[in-house]
Amino acid sequence: MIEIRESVLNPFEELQRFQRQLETKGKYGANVSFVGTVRDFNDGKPVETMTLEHYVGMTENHLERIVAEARKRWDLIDVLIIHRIGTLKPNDDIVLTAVWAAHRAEAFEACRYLIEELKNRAPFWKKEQGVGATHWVERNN
Amino acid sequence: MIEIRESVLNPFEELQRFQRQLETKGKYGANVSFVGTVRDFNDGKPVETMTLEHYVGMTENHLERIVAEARKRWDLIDVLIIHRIGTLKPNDDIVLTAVWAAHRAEAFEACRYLIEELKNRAPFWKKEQGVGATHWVERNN
Amino acid sequence: MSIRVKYFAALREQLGRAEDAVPAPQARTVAEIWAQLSAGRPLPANTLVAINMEYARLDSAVREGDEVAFFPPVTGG
Amino acid sequence: MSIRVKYFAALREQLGRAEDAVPAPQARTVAEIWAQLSAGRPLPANTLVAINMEYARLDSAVREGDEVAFFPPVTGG
Repeated sequence: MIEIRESVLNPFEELQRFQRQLETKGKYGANVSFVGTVRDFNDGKPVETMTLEHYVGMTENHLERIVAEARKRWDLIDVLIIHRIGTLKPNDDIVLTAVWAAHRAEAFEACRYLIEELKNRAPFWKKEQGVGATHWVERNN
Repeated sequence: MIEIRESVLNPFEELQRFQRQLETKGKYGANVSFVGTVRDFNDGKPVETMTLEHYVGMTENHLERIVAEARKRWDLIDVLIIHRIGTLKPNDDIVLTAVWAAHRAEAFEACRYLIEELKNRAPFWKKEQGVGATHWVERNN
Repeated sequence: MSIRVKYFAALREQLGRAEDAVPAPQARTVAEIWAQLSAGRPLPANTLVAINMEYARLDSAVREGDEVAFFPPVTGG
Repeated sequence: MSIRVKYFAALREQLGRAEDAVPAPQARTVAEIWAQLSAGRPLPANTLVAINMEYARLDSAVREGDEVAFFPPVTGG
């Protein structure tokens, strides 16, 4: 499942809710999850708020494609991606990527693939507001 | 934090509880978690229950050492390992390893290291009970 | 029918607008569309372009009804 | 003071006991302790050994007061 949302993301509640409704109980032996969180300091600058913009439509298309590529490359049971947009503060969670699989190797590799490809290709942009200064983040590292 | 327990493990509730009490809010940008779950089929045999035995004392020592090694190798903010013992059923969660770090590369690598080393070195043993047949799992794969 | 043009993030702020519309026959490539709409402003280095929500190149052909987008390197996740 | 010996998992079940105690002077290496306690039963292939909760080898020396453990390959996680 892929979701882009403006409301607060509680990744562990989402994981629990999503896993409870899986109809594949007993089939998966491994879940790997990544959560990305706003830090209070980035590139040597203090961060007070962060604003996330995205290209509606293109983002969804690319996330769906990334999930399809991961499913083709690894034997996965289920995948969950949630990404926030709008205004966030330090310690707010930005993104969750999670993979359920029979075994841990594919779960680790696919979860890493999802977040790396999301960062490389999904059209989101971060703007950081510090003490009196605002700048667009220029590149992902 | 390292815990070995006989009671039910709800990994996502544990992650939420643990993260809430972290005093490093705003410092971590990445959390990677691995959850291992009992499958209903293993090595071609149906599994009805699984029993986990461990060597009290040696297990704790080795888990602490694995965490210390990971902290030496990567710049980590916090680590959580919970492992169940006793009797489990398919879909029960066996183990949780989780890492909080500033950046995702170290979180992914350290989380994978924790579970691989746990599987290689921590003295736990699994016995699987199927339909009328019981066997000790002979090796981790 | 015309070509719809979108700008995102820093590029949207620099231009002071999020969208343009160009009559179709006046442009043939993404680069020509930029030239037509930017009043001589050079395209910032590293700008990415998309046609109909697919990554494209500056020399990619644009057709009537297409949606063209210009944006800085993506920084999600 | 004696040496305490522990068995785990399949090995514990095969021997029908979880622990033994050996008077210290009678044995010097892990292999000798096994020979003394196993009534001629060969040590199963792949058996792991520990002295005082540290992995050790069959020829590792054992001292008074040590805890020696024999167990199959570990399968946690």
